[in-house]
Amino acid sequence: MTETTEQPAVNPKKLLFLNRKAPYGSSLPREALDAVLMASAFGQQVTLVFLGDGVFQLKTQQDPSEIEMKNFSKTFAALELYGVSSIFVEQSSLQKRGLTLDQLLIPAKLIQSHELTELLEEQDQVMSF
Amino acid sequence: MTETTEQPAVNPKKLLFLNRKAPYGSSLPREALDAVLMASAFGQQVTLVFLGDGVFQLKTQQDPSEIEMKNFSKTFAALELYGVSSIFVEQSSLQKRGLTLDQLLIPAKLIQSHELTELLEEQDQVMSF
Amino acid sequence: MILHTVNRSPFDTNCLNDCLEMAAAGSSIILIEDGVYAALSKTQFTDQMLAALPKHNFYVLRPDLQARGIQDCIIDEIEAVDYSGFVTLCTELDKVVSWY
Amino acid sequence: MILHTVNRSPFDTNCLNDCLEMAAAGSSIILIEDGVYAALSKTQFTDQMLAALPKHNFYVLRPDLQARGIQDCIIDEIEAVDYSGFVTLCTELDKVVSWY
Amino acid sequence: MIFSLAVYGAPFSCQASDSAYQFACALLEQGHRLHRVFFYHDGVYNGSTLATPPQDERNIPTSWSQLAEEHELDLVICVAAGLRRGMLDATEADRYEKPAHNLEQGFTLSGLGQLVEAAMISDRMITFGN
Amino acid sequence: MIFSLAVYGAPFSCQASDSAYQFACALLEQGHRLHRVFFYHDGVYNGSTLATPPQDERNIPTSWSQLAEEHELDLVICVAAGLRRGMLDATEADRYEKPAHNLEQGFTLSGLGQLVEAAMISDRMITFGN
Repeated sequence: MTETTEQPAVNPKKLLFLNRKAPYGSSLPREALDAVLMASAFGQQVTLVFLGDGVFQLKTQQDPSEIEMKNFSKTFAALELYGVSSIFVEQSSLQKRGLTLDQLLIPAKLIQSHELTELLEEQDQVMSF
Repeated sequence: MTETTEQPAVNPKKLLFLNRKAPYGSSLPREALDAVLMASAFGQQVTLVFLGDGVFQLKTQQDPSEIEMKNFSKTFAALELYGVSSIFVEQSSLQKRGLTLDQLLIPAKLIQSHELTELLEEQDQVMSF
Repeated sequence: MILHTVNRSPFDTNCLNDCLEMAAAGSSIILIEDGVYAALSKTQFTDQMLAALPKHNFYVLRPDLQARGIQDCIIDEIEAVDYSGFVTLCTELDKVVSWY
Repeated sequence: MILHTVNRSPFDTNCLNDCLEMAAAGSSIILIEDGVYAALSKTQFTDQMLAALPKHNFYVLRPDLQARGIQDCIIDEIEAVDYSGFVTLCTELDKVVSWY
Repeated sequence: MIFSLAVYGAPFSCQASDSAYQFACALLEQGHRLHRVFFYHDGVYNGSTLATPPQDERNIPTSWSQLAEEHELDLVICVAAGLRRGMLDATEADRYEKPAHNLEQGFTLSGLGQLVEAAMISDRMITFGN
Repeated sequence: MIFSLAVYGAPFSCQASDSAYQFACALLEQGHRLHRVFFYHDGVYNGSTLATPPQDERNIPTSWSQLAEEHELDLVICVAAGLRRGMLDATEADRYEKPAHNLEQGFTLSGLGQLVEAAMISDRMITFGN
């Protein structure tokens, strides 16, 4: 095993991470977040989007201690340290689930679906989780 | 490993197998069928129900050779040999998917949702797949 | 009567809808894992839940609500239970049907 | 433009709906695995597909149709391709977004 | 009352294993009997002795194993589903000339008949799927 | 053109691994380059050398391994996701004092950086999820 955080000598790419799964029911959200932090450590232009049930990942007050899981939502705080500031939540996803921005644990920008359509087109790669 | 097909000395139970997943995308349908045959070999009163995308398991003309999978749909023919004759397909599931009984590879009885409700209540155990 | 368990988000799959369609009047339904999102009180799905409330006994698993940070956002009439309550429900009802 | 892949049944999840909502006009969508059921010509979902046909280029993976026995039941306007065609589509379009 | 559980989800990936484990603890605490836990489909991975989660996180196979020892539980992995997915005991590794085996203590490989028998014997059979 | 693939589904359980494998074969056939296949989430099980499917069925780990040998492919299993789920090479088994290792030939354990690097280096990154 070799974990290299050495940055390959290529220009930074625009990488968008598309998060669509609810937390705890699947470990994919947690694994997505690890990938996002790694991409940022590699100096890439990272964009993070929460769509559909993915918006539940950002709900405040998560506490999985009784089901003996780790509270991975605390790791979202690391995004700022890693300089990831391009964080979007799709508006209708949030609305359908009765959530508002002040119930989210990090500052995220609302994005309309047609804006997300454009954002996807601008990327070099889109990583779906 | 010991595979016992010896029948435990208890009265036969009414076991209903509820199949809701499409074939090939998941291996669960195939594993459900193995369980059904085993239950029948154990002399239980087996009922087999296909609901939702589960009805796709019975579609004729399946041929997964190009994706290098086994055509497990051929195993449905074994149901008759095993004496499993209580096989139901939920009507609205079939209808929503544009399928008719003559497109199914074994003779199955149509069942209305309210009849299925009753059928579930009559069982000793319901095994969901 | 049957205790139905539902573990998928109603926003993502038809799992709960299938269950509601097949569950007899008077049967019990417990929402677990991602199924607990169906208990939220202000969502697109809430009206469907409110319509189903008179027909079934609804329960929701508290540890799964807490994990997801939504224990304060659920429909009042849905009773939150812990694992011990879940087990008790299983014993009080005749059998359990899982929807996943 | 983007090539979107969808691998879930439209009867079971909102995967394809999410894709259709986000895919730009003129983008391409390939149905694979259980996603191929969306190509069926006589289903509850068919009208939605017909409505989306003018907006996107739809493809469906032939080996996955054949596995499921539905190669003769699909909407005419949806082009069936094999894996080689899938690869070619990936090269012709700028990037690939997976919906699962 | 006699319970049996069927677990179809992979540990560490979906919540089915966790839910089944918590449920098992709760029913034992109430004094009920747990006749068997049957692991099928991706649930077979619950029995991997090689699972190495970070030290501050739950180890699901070990948790099952400890619970089994305390309460003399029958933790059965479907042999056909397990073999396919690379879950082997020493006997199967030998039979198929595989270089290693990876079954956690307390788990056994056995046939699908054990699922059916559990459904026949138990008052309640609960499925934890994914 | 340079491709990389990300595989997140367990073999023998969902179709993601099969689709990725067929896609890999087709792109190589067309003369494209496959920079890396990265296995993450339940995809890590693709690398199990203990998988023992019936003889008349496909063996997914072996198929990957053979394809890797023919085309000198880089098959990378995320080390964190793999350790958690019990996918170990000899080094990791040693480090964590585990009784066995189970990595199929041709696979290597490495960090998540390899996923990011693949996304940076490749013209097309295709995700096969479940």
